Formats: sequence, C-alpha cells, structure tokens
Amino acid sequence: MTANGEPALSIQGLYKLFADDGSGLQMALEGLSKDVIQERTGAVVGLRDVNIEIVRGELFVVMGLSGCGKSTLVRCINRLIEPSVGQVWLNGREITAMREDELREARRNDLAMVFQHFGLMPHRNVLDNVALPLEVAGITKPARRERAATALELVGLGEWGGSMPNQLSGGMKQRVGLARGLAMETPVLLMDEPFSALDPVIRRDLQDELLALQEAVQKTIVFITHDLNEAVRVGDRIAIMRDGEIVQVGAPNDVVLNPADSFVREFTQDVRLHGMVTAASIMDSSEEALAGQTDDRYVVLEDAVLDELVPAGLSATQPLQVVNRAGALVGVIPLERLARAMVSDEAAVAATAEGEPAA
Amino acid sequence: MTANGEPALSIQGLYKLFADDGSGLQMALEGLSKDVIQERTGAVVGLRDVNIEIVRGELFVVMGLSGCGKSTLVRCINRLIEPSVGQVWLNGREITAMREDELREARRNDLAMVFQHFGLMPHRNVLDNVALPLEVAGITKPARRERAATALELVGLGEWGGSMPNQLSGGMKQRVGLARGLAMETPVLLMDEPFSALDPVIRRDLQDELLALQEAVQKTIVFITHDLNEAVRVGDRIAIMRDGEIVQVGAPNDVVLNPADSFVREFTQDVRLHGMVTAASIMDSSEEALAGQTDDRYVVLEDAVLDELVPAGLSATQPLQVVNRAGALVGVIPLERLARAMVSDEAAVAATAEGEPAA
Amino acid sequence: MPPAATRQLLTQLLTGRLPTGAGRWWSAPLAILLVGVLFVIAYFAIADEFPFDVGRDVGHRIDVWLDWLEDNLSPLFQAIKDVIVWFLISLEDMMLWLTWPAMIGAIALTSWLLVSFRMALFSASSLLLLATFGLWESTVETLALIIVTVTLSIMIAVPMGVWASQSDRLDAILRPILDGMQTMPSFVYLVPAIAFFSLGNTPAVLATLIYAVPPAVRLTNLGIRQLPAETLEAAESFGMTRNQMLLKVKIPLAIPTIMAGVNQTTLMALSMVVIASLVGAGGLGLDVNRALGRIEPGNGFLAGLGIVFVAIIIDRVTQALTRRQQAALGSD
Amino acid sequence: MPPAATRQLLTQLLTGRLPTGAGRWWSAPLAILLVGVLFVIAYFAIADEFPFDVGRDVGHRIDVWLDWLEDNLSPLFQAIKDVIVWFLISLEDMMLWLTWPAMIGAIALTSWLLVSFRMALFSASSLLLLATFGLWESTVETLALIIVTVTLSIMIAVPMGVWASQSDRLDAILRPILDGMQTMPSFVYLVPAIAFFSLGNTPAVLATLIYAVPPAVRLTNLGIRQLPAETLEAAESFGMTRNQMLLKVKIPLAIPTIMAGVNQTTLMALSMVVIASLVGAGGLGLDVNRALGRIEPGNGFLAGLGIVFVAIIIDRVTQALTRRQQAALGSD
Amino acid sequence: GGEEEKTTVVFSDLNWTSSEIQVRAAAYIVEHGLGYPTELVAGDTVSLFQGLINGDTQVTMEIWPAQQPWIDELEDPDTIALLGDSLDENWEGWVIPQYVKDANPGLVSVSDLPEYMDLFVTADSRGKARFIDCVPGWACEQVNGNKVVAYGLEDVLELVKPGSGAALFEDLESTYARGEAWLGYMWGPTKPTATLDLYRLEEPEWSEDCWNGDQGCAYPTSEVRIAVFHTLLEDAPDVVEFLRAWDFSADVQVQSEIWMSDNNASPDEAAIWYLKTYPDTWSAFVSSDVAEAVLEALAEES
Ligand SMILES: Nc1ncnc2c1ncn2[C@@H]1O[C@H](COP(=O)(O)OP(=O)(O)OP(=O)(O)O)[C@@H](O)[C@H]1O
Ligand SMILES: Nc1ncnc2c1ncn2[C@@H]1O[C@H](COP(=O)(O)OP(=O)(O)OP(=O)(O)O)[C@@H](O)[C@H]1O
Ligand SMILES: [Mg+2]
Ligand SMILES: [Mg+2]
Repeated sequence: MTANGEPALSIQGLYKLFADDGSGLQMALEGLSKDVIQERTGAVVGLRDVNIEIVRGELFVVMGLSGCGKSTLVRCINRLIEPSVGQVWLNGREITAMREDELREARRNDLAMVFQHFGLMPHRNVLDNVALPLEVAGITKPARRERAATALELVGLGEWGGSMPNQLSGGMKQRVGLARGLAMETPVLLMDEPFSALDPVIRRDLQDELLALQEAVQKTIVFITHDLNEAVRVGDRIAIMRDGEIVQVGAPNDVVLNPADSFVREFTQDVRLHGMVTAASIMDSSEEALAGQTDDRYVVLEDAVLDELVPAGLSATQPLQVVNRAGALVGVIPLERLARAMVSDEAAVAATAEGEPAA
Repeated sequence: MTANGEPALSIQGLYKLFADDGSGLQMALEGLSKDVIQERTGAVVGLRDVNIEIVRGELFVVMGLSGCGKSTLVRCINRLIEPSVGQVWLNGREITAMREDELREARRNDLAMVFQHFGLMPHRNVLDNVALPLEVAGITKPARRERAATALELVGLGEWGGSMPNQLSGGMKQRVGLARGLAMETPVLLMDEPFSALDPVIRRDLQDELLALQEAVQKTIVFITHDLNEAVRVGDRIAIMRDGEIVQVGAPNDVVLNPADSFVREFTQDVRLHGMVTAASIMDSSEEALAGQTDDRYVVLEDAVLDELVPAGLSATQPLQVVNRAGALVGVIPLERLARAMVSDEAAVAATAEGEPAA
Repeated sequence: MPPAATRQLLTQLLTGRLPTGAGRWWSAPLAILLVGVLFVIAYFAIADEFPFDVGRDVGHRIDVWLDWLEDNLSPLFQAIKDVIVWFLISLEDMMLWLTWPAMIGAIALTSWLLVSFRMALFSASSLLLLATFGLWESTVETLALIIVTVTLSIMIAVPMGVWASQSDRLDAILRPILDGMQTMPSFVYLVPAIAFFSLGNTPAVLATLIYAVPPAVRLTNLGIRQLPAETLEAAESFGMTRNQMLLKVKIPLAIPTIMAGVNQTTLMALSMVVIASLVGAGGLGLDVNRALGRIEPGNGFLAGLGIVFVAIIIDRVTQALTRRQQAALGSD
Repeated sequence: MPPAATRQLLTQLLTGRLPTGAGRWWSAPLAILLVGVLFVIAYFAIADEFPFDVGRDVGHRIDVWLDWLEDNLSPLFQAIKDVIVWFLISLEDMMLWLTWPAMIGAIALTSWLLVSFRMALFSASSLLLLATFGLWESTVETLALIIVTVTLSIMIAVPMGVWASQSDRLDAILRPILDGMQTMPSFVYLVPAIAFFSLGNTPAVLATLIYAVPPAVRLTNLGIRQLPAETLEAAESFGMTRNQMLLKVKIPLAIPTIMAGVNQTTLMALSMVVIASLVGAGGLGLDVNRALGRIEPGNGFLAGLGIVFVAIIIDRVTQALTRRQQAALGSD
Repeated sequence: GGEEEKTTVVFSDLNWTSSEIQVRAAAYIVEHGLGYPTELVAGDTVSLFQGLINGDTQVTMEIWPAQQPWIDELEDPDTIALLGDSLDENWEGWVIPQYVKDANPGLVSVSDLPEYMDLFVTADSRGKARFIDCVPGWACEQVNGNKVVAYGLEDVLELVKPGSGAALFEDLESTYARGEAWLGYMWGPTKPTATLDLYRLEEPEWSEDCWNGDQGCAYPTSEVRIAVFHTLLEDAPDVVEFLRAWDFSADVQVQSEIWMSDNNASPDEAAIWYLKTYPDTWSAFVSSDVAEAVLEALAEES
C-alpha cells in the first residue's frame, strides 16, 4: 500500500451473480468455477468473494480480461447493481445497508461515476449534460454552469458546450462523460475505462490532469483501465481480476515484478518496464559478488531505474556497483546481466522472481 | 510504401462538412481553418482534402486526436456518410458514383466495417448478430452459422453464441462486432477502433490473429487506433490526421522517426521505440567517422534495432561498426550516442530528423 | 371431441412450441381438469345452446344499483357537474365575447407562434371555410368542449402513464381497466350519466374523458419503459430522486411516444363529439347528428369536416406545446 | 382590435419566442395581410355573425355526387362486399359448427399456448360468464366480426406505417388523412355505405377499418422512426436492401411500439361494434344498442362487459402473436 | 301456393320498445300464420330507413311523422308503400311534471312560461329556462324552433338537444325521480308518459293556417304508419293485406311495455305475451284459419 490513512472504501466478501432466480449463488459460495456454474444453471458469475480496502486519497486501479467483472465491481460499489452477498463500506457507513434516500445522498455527494458507455443524455447539450448531476445535487444555476464549463475546459471541450451529444465523435463523448464525473467534485470517483476511446496525446494530458487533481484534492479513485502503462503511471495500487475474483493486489511494480501467477505475468507482459526495473531488483547481492568490488568509478544508486542504468553501463567496462542512500555497497550488476534485463523484461522479471541472477 | 501492387482503395480530394445547409463548404475548399468555419457558419469540418492510396493487402492505420475525423473518413469510404466533395475508388470502381444497388453489392461483398460503437442488434443473440451480414449476402444458413461460430471462436467468445448483447461486458460486445466484421470475409475491412475496449492480453491475441489472417488472405484493411504501439505493430503504413486533414503518411518508423511536424512528434512521443530505432537511423556515416575505424570486433548490421544494439554496446569499449548486408562498413555508433538513444527516444528521433548526431 | 384435439395439434404445429405456462407443475393437470369440466357440462347440456341464462336478472340488479347510486350520491355528482360546467361556460363566454374575426385571427396567430406559418394559413383558411358553411357557432362550441376535455385528459393521462411506468404491479392492474375504458361502449354509461348529471355537456365531457384517457396513459407508460438502460443507469448514479429522474430524464426522452399518445387522445376526444351530442352537448357533433337524422350525408360530411379541421388544429398546437415542453425540460 | 394585440403579446410572453416561421421574408407581410383581410371582412359584416352561408348548397352537391357514385360503381362495391361477407360467413360457420364447449375450450387452449395459463383461465371463465348471461351467440358473432376486421386492419396498417416511415413526404401527406379517418364521425359515411353495400356486416367492417387503422399506422411509423441511428448505421453497412432492413432490423426493433399500435387498433375496432350494430351488424353491439333503446343500462353493461372481455382476449392473443413474430424475425 | 316459393320477409327491427314488440308480434303471425320465413334486421332509424328503400328490409312497422320529409325527398315515391297505421292516438307537446304544476297552479299554458322561467334555470342554462328539445334531426326539432319564435320565448328558453329518444326519456325519468322541475318536449303514448304523471302545457289550437304559417299552435295528432318495400306488394300480397289491417292500439302498446318492464322480460317474451293476452285484437287482422294456425303455434310456446 502506497497511500496512508484509514480505509475510505472497503469491500467485504462481495459476490454478484447474474441469474433470473437465486440459482447458482450457493455454488458460487461453495467455490465452483464460473464455467461450471454457467453450464449448470445458466447464471453468470459477475463477482466472487471480492475484498478490497482503499484508503483516502488512493488511486486504485482495477485491471483484468474483458468480461472479468470490472464494471460489475464498480456498479456494485454505488449499487447500480445490487450485490448478491457482501458489504461495501464508505467512510465507515455501510452502503449496502443504506436506505434509498441515504443511498441517493451518498451518490450525490460522495460517489461520482464515469461510465464505460459514456451514458450521456441525448436530449441535453454538452454543457447541460455536465451540469446535470450538479443540478441534482442542488447547486445553483450560475455555480453549476461555471463548474461544468471549467470541467469541459479541463477535458479540452470548452468550445463544445452548446453541441448535442450526437454531433460528437466517440472520444469527445467520452470526455464529456469524464468532465461530468469530475465536475461532481465528490470525494470518491469511480472511473470505468475513462480514457479508452482517447488518443495518446489527450490521454496523457488527462492522466496528468488526474494526477495533479489527485495531488491537490486527494480523492479516492477506483480506476478501471486496460492499459498497464496507464495503470502503472497513475495507480497507487493495482488489482488484477479474473473471472470475478481478485487474483492479486499490490503496488504497480509489485504486480509487474512479482506476478502472483502465470495469468498476471501474461497480463503484465506488455508493460514498458524500463521505468520500473530498479538496480536493486536486478543486482547480484551475493557475498562473492560484493567481495571482489573495489573500483568505485561505476556506482549507481539502488533505486536507479533501467533507463538510468544503461547509459552508465555503456560507458563502464566492469560491473556496476550498487549503493544505498547511505553510500553502502549493497550489490553489483554485471554488464551482461544488465544487457539481458534490457532485451528481455520478462527475463528480468523472472530473475527477480526467482531471486537469483538471470542465467 | 511497404506493400506492393496497384491501389485497392483510393481516396481523392475528399471533403466532408457537417452542416444543415451547404454553408462553409466553400470556406473549407478555400482552406479556412476548422475553428474559423465553425465559428462563422456553425458547420463542422469533418474531412478536408484527404488523398490516400491503399494497395491490395495493405494494413493502413489511421491515427489522430479525438474528433479529428477518423470515423468520418471510414464512414465516407463505404458512404454511410455522403462525402461533400471528392471521390473514393475501390479496385478501379468509383464508390462515390455508384448507384444504390451497386453500393449495396459493394457493401455486401467488398467492404466490411467494424464500428467504434459496436453497432450490435439488441434483438438478436450473439451468433445471429455475427451471422446477420452473411444472411444479407445470401449465404446459406448452415454455412453462415458455421462461419459465424468460427469467427466467434476466433475472438474468444465461442461459448457465448446464445447470449443476448445486453448480457455482455463492453469488451465482449466489441469482440462480437469484430467477429461480425471478420466473418464477412470481404477483401476490404474498415476497422474503427476495433480493440479499444479490450485488455492487453486479448488485444495482443487479436492483433496476432489479425496479422496471421492478413498473412493468409491479404485483405486491404483501414484500421483506426489510438494506440501507437498497436499501430506500429500491425500497420504497414500509418496516417496521422488533424482537424480533418492528413498531416503525414508513411511507414511506422518513418512516422515515428521522421515526424513531419511538432504535432506528429508529440503524438508519437509515447511509443516504445526500441523495436524501431535501427542502427542505420542513429549511426554516424560521416567520412571522418568512417575513416578512423579498423577494429572490427564490434560489428552490427545496419538494420539491427536498439534492443539488439544495447547488449552489443554494453560489451563494447569502442564505437560499434555498422555494416550493410554485403558486409561493407556504412557507419559507426559511438557508445555515448547509443546511450542517448536509449534514454531519450525523442532525442534519438530529433537527431535522426536533423540528420546529424545527437549532441 | 375430435375437433378440439385436432385444434390442439394444429395450434402446436402452427406455433411450433409447447405451452409457455408448462413450467408450473400444476398447470397441465389443471388444464386437463378444466377442459374435462367443460366437456362434462357440454355432455349434459344440449351441445349448441348454453344451459342457463341469468343475464336479465343480473342486468336488472345493476339497474337497481344504479338507481341507488343516483339517490345517494347526487351531491357528489352535482359538485363534479358544477366544476365542469363552470370551465365550459367561462371558456365559451370568452370565445363568444371575441367576435369571429378576432377568434380566427387569434387561432391563426397561436398556430403561427407555436407551430409554423403554414399551420397558421391552414388554421385561418379552414376556420373561414367552416364559417362560410354556416358552422361557425358550432365550431366554437366544439372547440370549447374539446379544449376542456383534452386538457383534462392530458392532465389525468400523462401522470397516470408515468405512474404506471414506475410499477409493474400497477401496470398489470391498470391494463385491463384501460382496455375496459376504451371498449366499454360509451352508450352504456351515457344513459346512467344522464341520470346523474342531466342532459348537457357534463355527461359528454365525462364520457369523452373515459374514452380518450387510455391511449395517452398507455403510450406514456410505453415510452418511459422502453428507454435505454444505459442512459437511465447514468442518471441513477447521480442520486436523482424518482421525480428528478422522471422530469429531467425519462419524460423528456419519452416525449416522442408521449406525443403520439397525446395525439391519439386528442383525436379520440374529437371522435366522441357525435356521441357527446347524443346526451345533449352542442356543436359540430350535434350538426352531424342532425344532418344524419335528416338523411343529409352531405351536410353531415361538412360538419364532420369541421371536426377534422378542429382536430388537426388542436393536435398540431398540442404537439408543438409538448415539444416545447421537452425543450424546456432538456435544457438546464 | 385590442384583444388580438393583447393576445399576441400574451402568446409571446407565454412562449418566450418569436414566431418560428419568421425566417422567411414573406411571412410577416403575408400575415399582416391575412389579419387585415379578416378585419375588413369583419368590418363589413355584422361582427358576430358570419356574412354568408353556403353550407347547404355544398352539402347538397355532395349528396348528388354520392348518388352518382352509387349508380356507377356498384360492381366494385359488390365485389368488396362479396369478399368481406365470404370471410365473415366462413368464420361464423366454422365457429357455429363447433359447439360452445368446444369453442371455449379452443379459445382457452389458444390463450394457453400463445399467452399463459392465467390467460387461459381468464378466457375460459370470462366466456363462460358471458354464456351464463345468455350472450353466447352474440359473443361468437362479435368475435367473428372482430377477428376479420382486426386482421384486415393490421394487414393494412402495419405495411402502411412502415411505408410512411420510409418517406417524410408520404408521412406529411398521410398525417392529415389519418387525422380525418379518426375524427370524421363514422355516422357520416355509414349511411352512404348502406347505399353502397346494403345493411349488414359489410358497411360495419369498412367503417371499423377506417376508424381502427390509423393508430397502428401512426405507431408503426413512430416506432420505426425513433430507432437508434447507430444500430441502423451498422445494418446499412452490411448492404441490406430496404426490405431486409425493415424485416430484419427495423420492424423487430420497433415491435414494442408497433404492438401498442396493434393494441389500439384492436380496442378501437371493438369500440366500433355498437356503431356497427346501427347498420345491421349483429352481436354484442346490437345487445348494447337494444338495452339502451329500452333504457336498461344494466343489460347494456353486461353486453358491454362482453365486448371488454372479447377485447382483452383478442388483444392478449394478438400481442403474443406479435411478440412471437418479433422472436422469429430476431432469430437467424 | 308451394311453401318453398314464399320469400323471406325481412322486418326492420328498430331499437325502441314499442317497435320491438310489435315487430315480433307481427313477424310471429307472418311466420306461423301466413307461412313466410321471417328475419329481423336491427339498426337505428336512419340506417333502417336507408335499408328499407334499398330493399334490404321489406317491412318497417313504425314510420313516424318525423320521417315524412325523407319520404317526400325520395326520387321514386313508389319505392315504398305506406300501409295502415301502426300506433294510434299519438300526441306531441310540451310537458312538465304534474307536481310542478301543482306547486305552481298559475303555470297553465306556454304563454305563462316567461313568468315561471326561474323554476327551470340550471347552472348551464345561461339564466334561461332549460327546455329539453326534441331529438335533433326529427321534424319536431324544427317545429319546436318555430314555436319558440312564434311564442316569443327566445329569451326565455335555452334549448337542450337530447341525442336520442332514450336520452330524452332518461333525463325526464331521473329528474322526475328526484322531484325536480322539468320542462320539455314529449310524445305519447310511451312508457314514460304512461307511468309518470305529466301535465301538458296548453297551446293555441292546431289549425291548417297556423301549421303552414309560424307554427305557433299545438301539434296535430300524428300518425305512425307501416311501410313496405314495393316488391312485397307482389311477392306477398297476403302479408300486405295483414299489415294493412294491423293496429297496435295505444292501450295495448303501453300495457305491453309496462308488462315487459315489470317482468324484466325480453321483447320476444313481450310479443308472445301480447299475442296470448289479446287474441281477439289481432285475430281481427287475419282470416280465421290463419288465426287458428297462430294459436296452435302459441300453444307450444312455454
Ligand atoms: N452528425 C454530426 N453532426 C455534426 N458534427 C459531427 C457529426 N459527426 C461528427 N461530427 C464532428 O466531426 C468531427 C469528426 O468526428 P469523428 O467522429 O470523425 O472523429 P474521430 O476522429 O472518429 O474521433 P474519435 O477518436 O473521438 O472517435 C468532430 O468534430 C465531430 O464533432
Ligand atoms: N445484465 C447482465 N446479465 C447477464 N450477465 C451479465 C450482465 N451484465 C454483465 N454480465 C456478465 O458479467 C460478466 C462481467 O461483466 P462486466 O461488464 O463486469 O465485465 P468487464 O470486466 O467490465 O469487461 P469489459 O472490460 O469488457 O468491459 C460478463 O461475463 C458478462 O457477460
Ligand atoms: Mg466493463
Ligand atoms: Mg471515432
């Protein structure tokens, strides 16, 4: 866990079954597999025994294969879908036990959501779409219009307030949905693939905006994405889901460098590791290796990343020496090991996972 | 151009204006900017003077900012939107001049499209959705069901044929749309962000499938994506659009390494270059540099990529020597130059663009 | 009996399906029992004549009950009557206070402001035409009657449709009632209505309401029910109350279908004016009735044309108002 | 005149808008001209009575024209009559050949197969109830009449609605015609219809058709027009012909709205049975008519209840058939 | 003659009680006495008149004076033949309940109406006396209109038009039951006039001149007649003969209607009751052997 504080959002033993009747739930609780349940009862397992604690100010990323239950998870948090079993707590209040009016209040003031399908109102223009939740929350007209305009500005659609949704491109619609979620200024923000339809430039801008916002107001964000680079970039922690279950939760490099199983490894294979592989993670810290080192020309810090190590390595003729902040030697990186880490992220990962030098 | 052959799809001087009346078109033809036209007449410039030739078997990628006109472009190709001005030719026949019945035939047999918004029929189950265009094309029932099932298998939804679209997750819907486009087996395939809602694992699988398919049947594909890595991975050529215009067309490394302007450079900034920067693109081929080289221990081929150069560089103590396939020395790469290329893709790109070593 | 068995086979062949209710365990035996009882009854009775007839007794008992109602609820009926009469009289007086040129001008102007210039031309020329046919006064009377009934109908029907869309239970209860309202011949309740409200406009307005309200209820209900789940889901996530959801999202989105309902209500109200004239309402319906009493289909047709013109004018204006309402609800 | 000016001001205040037609340069002067002409006429005429009345002349000319039609087109009318009578007679004969227990059984079975077991119970018990009221024969007659008219109505209305949805022009032309069909009082054309088709079921069926067809046309049209553009775009990209588009995409997607139209058509057809009885059609409508002639609202109510029951049965079965049709169109 | 050759006699089954009873009674005699198959076709006045002149029906038992204009307008007056009277002693006039008369002894004739008009004012009568007019389209509507002018009552009476005879009866009966004031047009003999105690306002005596002038005088006694389609004259002369003789007297008519109402009976039952109760009356319209045959058939009716 990278962020500190008591849990803002806590999910306990959450199950969701899509079924016409109650069939299959018992099977799910007993732990039968999704396929078996679907075959026997026709019920689809959406979520199975999900337990998450998210602290205030944390940006929590959820990843997983298409259809693994990510959207179902965030929908269960604000109860757009009623969970079959389990509890969701928000700042010490149990959402799953709220009465209708309490839930409404919570949705207005605490929980904003950005939808994968955008969910724009076709009968309202862009500005009115963004202002709608503010209207619902009872913000005065001038105030909400200003906030909506600001949010549109933020997503680069300041000029489009007067257009109707059907006049926008896919990515523009997505940004309107995003602006709407941001304009609500709730402490918790649920974002279901908010950037999926965006080009890299706008996407990077918006990631930066999000991080800046996060820096400033410390929201609690549940962020669904398919892009591991994005996840690593913005996330404080990443959860990987499969078939409705959470298979691993951890800090980005944890997940990437220490995948819990082959599924997570495959999943994280494509990430651009160079910014994440540190000297510490590939160094040889065995006694023998440390023993032979005297030449201190090629010293690197233990948290230097691959992109910093390589230039050093290129100009070196002998293994790099890794020191901690106190200046003590903690390991060495033979150049051929560095070269291997370069060409094969996977090898590096494997090496680290196995705790010994790559062959 | 990386693929050979006569153009299968040719777009000439295509303009599209979204306006209630004809206003603004003249302005667009005269070259006034999108913003100005929108401000003065309310008309939105969708496309402006687009000219493209795509050869048979080519996978042509279109990229650009959200709202720049990519979807409009592919819709104009199969005339879901009537272009305002300009022509589209398919295998020597002018689509823009076709009668309605000819156009229908062309859509059935020559032009399949995968939609950004999926475009599934909510009243048909998944299998029937995929089989629908085949039904329209007059394929017999057993044949089309088999083809549809095969296509679903291909996108990993073999089990879901009987489900209704509203029971699927966003990514699953997208894959159904994709399967439908593939099942049509047309020579030309228009794909509007076909993988945007997919997770990296499935996405990689499907990219592989697409490339394999392409290898086997040599379709002509127009492929819209926001993911430059994807573009570089699958594309034979890449076109970059801005405000309805094409600002650059070229082979992937062309576009990445020789961006036509700062816009393209910013756009391509995030791509993972290591697989694309070749020895030839960063070597110093000046007379002086070549002159001093005698030591032939550190020889690399001119088309070796960065990921191959770095290990060589790490074990070298002097500049790498670059030779062509014939074995002749064509340039050298000083190690510090290699290091620079490593740490800063952008610097490398800039260097190449300026045709001289990075400082 | 062979025919019935054949029929079952036929139906199954035709539909290619097993009974849909077959899932419940008790349905098959109960059905066999049911059919069995029918055939036993058939056996004992003469096969082609039903064994007994209690119709006239029951009918008579209803008559008695109606008399009782009349005796005991007359203050209520009087109150209803007073309200409706007050509305109608005020409206008619206002229209009569205006002379015909002012009326036509005003209607044309309203059409222009709310609908279009073409509509204004149509209103003016059709009303002038009616005036040249000597139907001006009848037209005004019908106009007043219809404005009151359509306004009341929409005020009742749209909220009711909205309400029905919120509850499957209510919908299920309401459906046969609406079917009944639309198909129970108005003649049936017109005569008791005379007993309660006397001859005149009041029973006419009430009968028209009963007949005209259902389509708008149904279509409002349908329009709201078939909205895309995704849009509603998003609205729900803002923490909208039921009312906000309806006013800001559901109703504006359902407007095209609601408008179709309002259109049907208007037309059905107008299709009742002849029947209204049977219980004493005046206007174009009375002209039709009279023309037909004299076997003058030509004159009946002219008065009928008047009804059609009034229908078109009122419909277009109502539609424009509804659209405007949508625009108002759609904007912040 | 002050009132009109006030009105204009009022309307503008109420609507907060300038005239929508104001864009066209000629509309303002033309409107002024129009209002001007009206006021000049008003000046010369006595203000509250329209200056001339040609109604009776025109009406008479229509009568003469109707006579001419009757004299010259009778073979056509005869042919229409023959077809409708053939249908009705065959159906009634078939129903009469079946005895009442078999009929009730068959209807209950159909309800079961097509709708639900509950519906079968409702059909059986409501028909039995009608039989105990002595209305069995009337019910059969009405059933036959309605099955024929509803079938014909739907066969006419749905294609017409589909057609209207394909062309804005046609839609614009059709709309006032449909308004007219729904509001022109049926009495007006019933009497000439007797001249053309004789007393009996034929004029009744035709009048019912005229009245019952419009709602299904409108709602089919609306249902198809409000489909989401994205789905249609995808279908278009497959190179569908117009017909394929309609059959495979538009109609199945529009089914909920079309069903609402079919429901309205069914109910309106049934609301016409009393009027049908005025021109010689038998059945429950006649029973209602008789009861009211005798001022026996109770009996009228019972027969009316019969109409309501028939309406509900036919409606539910039609709806189930439509849904089935949708399922069939939806699956490959 | 051979039974098979006899044509079916189609009766217009008008939808009010007197007609329903006498149509059934006459049809019973035609069928069981004269041996013609019979059929009844139901409808309203206008449709059935149209049907009669088309030949869709052949016998209409009640042609009211109100329908005289229709007959006058026929292109070929021989299309139908008017036979004898069917109902006799018909009167038309303006009536008030007797209890109103008793409470206001001064209200005797139409000329007293201005003085007593406040009795009949209602919420929707615009301050005038509510006068229930005759059914629109009937000749009496026109006549009443003329009388109002002739009596100078334009500012006294607000004419309310009932759409049908049934509506008129219902308004009268329910108002009477409540004991409120009622003023309007009525005719007799009918069940309401037979069962309710009504007072007929006095009017100037009927005269030819007045009737052809402003009609400011009482209605004449009217005749209700039987009409047949012209082919029947040749096809069934014995039926025509029988109908010429037919007479459904006021007393019999009212008694039948009251019996039917009191016994909650159908018109078929009422017709049989009439035939059984008044054999002497109807036997006079037919030959004795025909009467015999009818009585035989009646004996089998339960
Ligand atoms: N029906 C329309 N009416 C008016 N403007 C439209 C319409 N459709 C598209 N546009 C405008 O045309 C421009 C191009 O839209 P297009 O959908 O082609 O963008 P795109 O490149 O596909 O974007 P994205 O990546 O976000 O999907 C946008 O500015 C959009 O607002
Ligand atoms: N309404 C529903 N009825 C039945 N099954 C459903 C329903 N909604 C979702 N599912 C099923 O639940 C599973 C999880 O769906 P969910 O939408 O949460 O996936 P996701 O992780 O968001 O996928 P994606 O990345 O593709 O959006 C899927 O297998 C889906 O088929
Ligand atoms: Mg999802
Ligand atoms: Mg797009």
